[in-house]
Amino acid sequence: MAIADVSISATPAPQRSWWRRNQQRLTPWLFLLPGMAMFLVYVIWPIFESFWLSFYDWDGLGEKVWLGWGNYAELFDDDAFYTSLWNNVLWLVLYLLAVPAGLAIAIFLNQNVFGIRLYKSLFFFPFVISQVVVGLMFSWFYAPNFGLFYKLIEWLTGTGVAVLADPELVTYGIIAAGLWPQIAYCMILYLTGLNNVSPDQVEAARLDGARGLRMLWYVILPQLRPATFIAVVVTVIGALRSFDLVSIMTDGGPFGSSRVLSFYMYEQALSEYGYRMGYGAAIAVILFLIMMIFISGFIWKMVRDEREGY
Amino acid sequence: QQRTLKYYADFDPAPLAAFEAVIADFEAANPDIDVVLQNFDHEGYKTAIRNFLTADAPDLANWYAGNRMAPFVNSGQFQDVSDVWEEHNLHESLASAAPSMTIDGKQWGVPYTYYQWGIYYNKSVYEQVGVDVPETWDEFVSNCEKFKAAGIDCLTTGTKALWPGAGIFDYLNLRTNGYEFHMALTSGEVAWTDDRVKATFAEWGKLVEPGYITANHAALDWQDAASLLIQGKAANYVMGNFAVAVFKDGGMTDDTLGFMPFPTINPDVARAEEAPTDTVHIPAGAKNVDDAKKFLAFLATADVQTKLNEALGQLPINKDSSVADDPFIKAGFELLSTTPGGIAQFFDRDAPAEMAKIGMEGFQQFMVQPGQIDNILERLEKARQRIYK
Amino acid sequence: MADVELKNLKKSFGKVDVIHGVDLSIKSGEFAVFVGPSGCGKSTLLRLVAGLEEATSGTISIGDVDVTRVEPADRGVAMVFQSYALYPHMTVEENMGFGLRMTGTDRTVIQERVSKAAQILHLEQLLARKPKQLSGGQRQRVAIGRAIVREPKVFLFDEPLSNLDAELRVQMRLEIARLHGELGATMIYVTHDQVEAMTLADKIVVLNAGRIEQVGAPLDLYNNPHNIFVAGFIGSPKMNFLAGVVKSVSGGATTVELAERSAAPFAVPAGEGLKAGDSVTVGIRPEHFGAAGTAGIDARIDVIEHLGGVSYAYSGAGTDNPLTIALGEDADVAPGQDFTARFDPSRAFLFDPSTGLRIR
Amino acid sequence: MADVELKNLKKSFGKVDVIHGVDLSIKSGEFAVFVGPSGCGKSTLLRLVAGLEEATSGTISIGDVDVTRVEPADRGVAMVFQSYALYPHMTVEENMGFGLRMTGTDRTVIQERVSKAAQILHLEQLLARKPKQLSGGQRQRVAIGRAIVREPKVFLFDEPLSNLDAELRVQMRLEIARLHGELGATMIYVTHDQVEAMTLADKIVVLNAGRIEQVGAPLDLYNNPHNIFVAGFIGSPKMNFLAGVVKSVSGGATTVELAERSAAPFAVPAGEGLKAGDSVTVGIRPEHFGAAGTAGIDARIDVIEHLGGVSYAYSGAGTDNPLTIALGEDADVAPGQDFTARFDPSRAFLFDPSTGLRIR
Amino acid sequence: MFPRPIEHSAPPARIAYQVALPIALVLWLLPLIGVALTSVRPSGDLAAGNYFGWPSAIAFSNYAEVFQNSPIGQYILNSFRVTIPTVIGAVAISTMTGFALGIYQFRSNIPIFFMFVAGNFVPFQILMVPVRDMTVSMGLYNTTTGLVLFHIAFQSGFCTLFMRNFIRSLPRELIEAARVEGVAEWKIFIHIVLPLMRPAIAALSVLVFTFIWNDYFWATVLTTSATTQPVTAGLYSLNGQWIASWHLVSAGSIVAAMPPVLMFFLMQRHFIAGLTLGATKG
Ligand SMILES: Nc1ncnc2c1ncn2[C@@H]1O[C@H](COP(=O)(O)OP(=O)(O)OP(=O)(O)O)[C@@H](O)[C@H]1O
Ligand SMILES: Nc1ncnc2c1ncn2[C@@H]1O[C@H](COP(=O)(O)OP(=O)(O)OP(=O)(O)O)[C@@H](O)[C@H]1O
Ligand SMILES: [Mg+2]
Ligand SMILES: [Mg+2]
Repeated sequence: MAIADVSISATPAPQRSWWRRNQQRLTPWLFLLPGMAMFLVYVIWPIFESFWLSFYDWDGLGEKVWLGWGNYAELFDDDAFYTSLWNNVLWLVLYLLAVPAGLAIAIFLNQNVFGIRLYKSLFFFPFVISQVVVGLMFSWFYAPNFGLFYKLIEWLTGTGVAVLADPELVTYGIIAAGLWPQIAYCMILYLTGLNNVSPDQVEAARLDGARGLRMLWYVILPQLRPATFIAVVVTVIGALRSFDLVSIMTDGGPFGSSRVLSFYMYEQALSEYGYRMGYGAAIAVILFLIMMIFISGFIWKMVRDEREGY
Repeated sequence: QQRTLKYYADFDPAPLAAFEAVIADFEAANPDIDVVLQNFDHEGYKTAIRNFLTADAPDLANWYAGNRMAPFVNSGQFQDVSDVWEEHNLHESLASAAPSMTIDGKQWGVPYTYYQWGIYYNKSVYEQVGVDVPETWDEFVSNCEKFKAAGIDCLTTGTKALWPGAGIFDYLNLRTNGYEFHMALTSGEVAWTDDRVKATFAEWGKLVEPGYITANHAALDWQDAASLLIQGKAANYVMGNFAVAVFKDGGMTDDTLGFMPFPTINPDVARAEEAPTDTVHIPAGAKNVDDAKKFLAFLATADVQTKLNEALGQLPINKDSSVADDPFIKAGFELLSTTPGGIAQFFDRDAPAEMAKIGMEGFQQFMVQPGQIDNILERLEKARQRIYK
Repeated sequence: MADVELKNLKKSFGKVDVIHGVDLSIKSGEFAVFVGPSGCGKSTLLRLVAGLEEATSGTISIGDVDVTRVEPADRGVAMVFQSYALYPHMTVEENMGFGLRMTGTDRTVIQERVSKAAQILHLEQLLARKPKQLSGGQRQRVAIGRAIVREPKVFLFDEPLSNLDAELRVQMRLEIARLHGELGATMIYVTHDQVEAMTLADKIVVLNAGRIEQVGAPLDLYNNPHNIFVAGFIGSPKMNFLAGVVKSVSGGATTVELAERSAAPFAVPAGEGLKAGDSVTVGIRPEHFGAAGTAGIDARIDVIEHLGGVSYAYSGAGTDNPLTIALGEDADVAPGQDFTARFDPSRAFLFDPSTGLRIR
Repeated sequence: MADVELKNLKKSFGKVDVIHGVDLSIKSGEFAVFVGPSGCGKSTLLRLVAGLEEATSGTISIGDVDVTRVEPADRGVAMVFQSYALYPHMTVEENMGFGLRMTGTDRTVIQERVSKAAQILHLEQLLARKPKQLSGGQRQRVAIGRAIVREPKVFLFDEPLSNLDAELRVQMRLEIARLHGELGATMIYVTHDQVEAMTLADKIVVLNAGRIEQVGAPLDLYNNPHNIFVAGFIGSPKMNFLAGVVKSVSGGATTVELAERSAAPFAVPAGEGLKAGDSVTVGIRPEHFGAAGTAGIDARIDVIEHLGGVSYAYSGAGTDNPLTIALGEDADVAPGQDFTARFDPSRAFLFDPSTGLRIR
Repeated sequence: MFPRPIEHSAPPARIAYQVALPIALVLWLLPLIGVALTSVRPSGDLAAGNYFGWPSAIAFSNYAEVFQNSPIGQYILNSFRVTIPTVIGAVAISTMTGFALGIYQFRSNIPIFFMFVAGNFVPFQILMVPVRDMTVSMGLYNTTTGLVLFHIAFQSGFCTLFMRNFIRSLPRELIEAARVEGVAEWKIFIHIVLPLMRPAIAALSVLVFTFIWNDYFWATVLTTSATTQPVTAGLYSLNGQWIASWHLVSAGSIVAAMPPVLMFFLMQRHFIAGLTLGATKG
């Protein structure tokens, strides 16, 4: 009973300083302060500033001139804008092929044979490499006259195809380069997803006689929904942000046929011949609005999960 | 006390070496000045300059003469260096370039080199196919037919960076419509849908439609196209004289590499040439203006220009400089000093940047899709109306 | 050691009321156990006492001090979590000493207290291990040790044994009982395990949907439940509830006839306020059936479960309300057989079917 | 319905042998329960029967057909998983019909069978719900329904009730028993819950470390365990094991003196091959203590747990091997008191301490 | 496990699989292998048109040349000067924001959290002009500091999402236990949360390292000179110089790709865990 006796005297008399009473309420704000400050300054505020800038004509050097909707009016009468928009749509649609392709590779690799870990990492490789390097690799791959791809086509059909010189093919060529790392990314997501597939359900389905594709469709895919969701999200974002490859591989060419919005925006605002900041901002705003559709969807789902989850 | 001069430039490796030598000389002459040269990739520099002029200005910066420097002059990014011109009597020694350095009656930089454009050709290929060096456009085109039959690209180019295509256009237009018209066009005074412009493209079409121009040029850099000429896969190349270094690096010699002026199209038009001038400027934000001016003056001297251009393989501006003993340089000097029609800078220096960009894209597209000519010209016209307003 | 007093304590999460005004007093040194079905608010009530949730209204006092708005650390309580909540990156010793260290207690004092607690819980050998290297029972002990070290006035346990397997659970149960004896501290213990409640508690608090149904000593609740809920909740297997009708009331005893089962009317010694014709619910514990009983229910036995020591016979096994009968070892019934289950009507209970309240 | 025959069945995972040659025959319509401590191979054995694991050697036949290398779906078995393994994205109806759909059964047939199963399991109201919207017991029912729909020859259950709370467990246990009666199918059921084993099984298979320890009817195992393992495993609370020494053997009875507890020597009616001075382990079930016993053990009672119907007294509660004594309701002992626990020596068991085998 | 483990299949299938694996890998990595081979081809081979044949020699000298004749060493150094502070800054900041958002329940918790998440998904082109102006006016244009500050700020969106979700997955009881023991909130952060976050910190660090190392866009927008440009932007410049010198371009590419690749192989477990944790939980 000695212990209990000590206890009363040993417990310090409650000190209710102001800080002590409020620390639970104040602590989160103190911890949030640096992150929020930087994020507001560098991310949130610039978004609004871009909106505002998009109503001006400004070359980045001189005075800003109020244009109202002028930039937008011009944009909607700009062939290059429509080319970029169309290419963005192409990117969006074709880039999504990364999702099934990633799934296919993931399924192919989801085995337990000797050395499979190494194979998985090597398959994942393209994602770790910078897009700049990927772009250079594919430029080399596509290079007219001696590129591996050119040679391959030449060997198959007799005449090589210079993908990056062909206005019809160039976007597809760049997207293919972009797919390479993106497939790797989706593959990893699916590999982890497959890892978490409930073995019980698979076994139950085996007892139920589901096999192969039917197993995949009816039992596995529904369980992979979270992985699929995130794969789609990152792929869509990747497609809309695509800039590096276009810049590296073609600089938007030939004659602007591989431009996408993000590249066109940069070209207009900061490149050698550009410096139309307001016009660039207007393009960025359009891009932002397109992305907003997806962001809202994502947030909506998160809010829902958050409600259910916690 | 040691002072530094920050100098941003965009030299390729060979000119870089030449310039480093010049800088060494300058430093030797001015032991208290330390020149820090920051070299950029040639293409990247064109983007970078916009950024560093406003943000992180050096004391000296390379750029180009003519309309190309206009935006920076107009927005006050380059300093007026008329005093240097006055003090060192550059109006006389650099007279030939003075007009292209002058805006609003003031001078905004110092030119140190220029070089001719024209057609470089592979002599062995000409021999192999058995054709003569053409004088007129018709001869040129008919040669092309023979080259094509031999599986050789008659005219090569690499338009990945767009500007090589502009060289072809400039010459076609100069030969078809003449210098005055060309300058009017690039300064936005003539509609792109003008019949005379169409005439120029019609001449061009004579090469494009039969496929005399290297296919896939849109994916090639100009150096790639140069290799084609070196390897004998192509016969002619419309290029500036700076390309000679590349041809020679690739193994060509004075015996195999030939140079000819662009052939005559319309004999009624006076021969005009294209010779871009490279310049050095003092940005408005420069911190060490005095020494920068010293450097400009130094760069303008006859000796320096002689030495520099000997290494560059190009032509000095200073009339007292001597021209190197090199057949191509001599040919260029000959060509330019006898030009009756006038000397253009280059499409992307004569036209404002935005127009240049759209125009060069149009040229590239024309060489890929000649059928789109009407669309292209309409687009250019629309751009012209917007840009020059 | 301290009294714990809850007065009209209420708690809502957003719009959902979870605790609807609880009044409860736990005496110093008492072992109180909260039981009740899942979601009834046991944990919430405990966390209110700990200060981990803020009361919506009402007061909590510990040792005569109103602590309703006091920080958890200053209430003089210690809590043992269901998940143990051991800090995985600290050794056992560090785990136990952490709280004291952070509040600036002297190093030697910490060491002393930790080693004393370790001794009490037989943890001396494990002080240098990390939680990962401990078995479930050992982890549980460390969690308790961490509480002991702080020498709290009140110990709070939230289902501390539910992650242990059956055998260990018995062992730790005995250990906690011993500890309570040794420390003599006030303890409040949440469980949904009947056996734990029955065996550990000085006082069981039966909660249902955020309200206290009954408070009392274990056998008190078993023998004298206030209502159908408590009667059904305490005791295993569950008490049988049979619908009945009052035939007559006389001399403090009520003669009841069953409504859905055939049985001779029998007299139950209770009947306050009843009159003939009233519906009642008769409660009979399975273990109160026996050959010596004076009343009997005729039932067809569907299933018999032999558990070795005891067997249970079920009548109406498929229905919602089967009759469960504990059989002595000697009983000789077979499934499918008709059988008269004898019981002692004086041990039966009567409840009001509408309010669920016990009729005494 | 079909016989299930396992012949010298072995299974290794890599180098680890998990099942060491099991011979077992389960008759058509029989309810067999596998019990044993965690990790003993119960699930593995069941999964071997299901075809979810491939046998390393030995054969499995179901209804006289050797199915050792047959795909799970073609063995005519259905399995109910501990986790239920319902497809979360399908409704109850789709879940139940999925197996038939995969085998290309006619749509109307599926519907018919599903609704029949739903009826049997009272799931009619829930057919359109997703598993998430069901309670634990309902999910369990759906899992069983999914098995029923396939009309298998053999039902396999792997701890189907272990995720349910106590009350539901009792209910579902009765339900499974009823189902077995109704369908008359062969069922194999894995559990670690004694009560389930005792109550459901026609035949209990006690496994230990990949070997069968004993096979028999529940009461058979309770009353007649072959060895210490089975004796300790069956029955709750666990049988008390006391070290003893043989004093004399005569007339089929052995007089034993306890080694660590004080008790007058008593005679146990067994003793094959024993002689005076041999060590034996004496097993006495807690519930076999009682006032009427002719022998007695002197013990100091540390803790008493009152569970309502029954109370247990523990002697040596802190030690590894406490003595557990079930007390009748009338017993009047208090903790700390010395007490002579009387028991009937004829119900005690003797075991060989070295081999663990029962001495008869 | 899906698909069926191949070791349960017949031997021919097993062998076929084992054979298919390397073939698939080679096809998959064809561009990479091609570039790797090209990077050790002597320049003579390329001039002679020997692009695919057996290299006439293994020319590691290409790598030496890359380092000697170009500022790639400087570029790589710049990359480190950008990447390392960014990793430290972003991880530090997001550990704090993640803690605040993951542990405390206050009314604006969810809106703030979604602000970070949404900001993380914004097409960053919309930030370009204002961020560039801001950097210019702060005098940080063409400095690694300017780039680092922006990267930290922008990454803190993703990192906060990641950290917050990770902290959420920690048992709340650990924090509550500490609170009952009277531990101050910031001490809870230091002594309980931080140690438990170690795996997340490792994972996030590797991830952010890769992201930042590979960033090209912002490097282009915010830096211009070889003294500050990271290797991605530098490589683009060099590509302009090395036209037709594919052996150099290849060697340069391989050099530039090396650090993140090494990082990936050294910290593979963390990397993949991070990727999927940050992602799938979102
Ligand atoms: N943080 C919370 N927010 C909203 N509702 C809550 C919260 N915590 C508990 N509840 C709700 O309060 C009710 C009581 O919860 P509590 O955890 O106290 O139950 P319990 O009796 O401990 O149950 P169990 O035996 O399952 O642990 C439940 O309905 C629960 O859903
Ligand atoms: N896939 C596997 N790989 C390796 N070992 C396994 C595998 N499955 C089971 N084991 C091992 O086989 C032994 C028996 O496992 P099994 O799951 O059959 O035990 P169990 O009796 O069902 O136990 P529990 O009651 O815990 O479910 C265990 O030691 C287990 O570790
Ligand atoms: Mg609870
Ligand atoms: Mg198991």
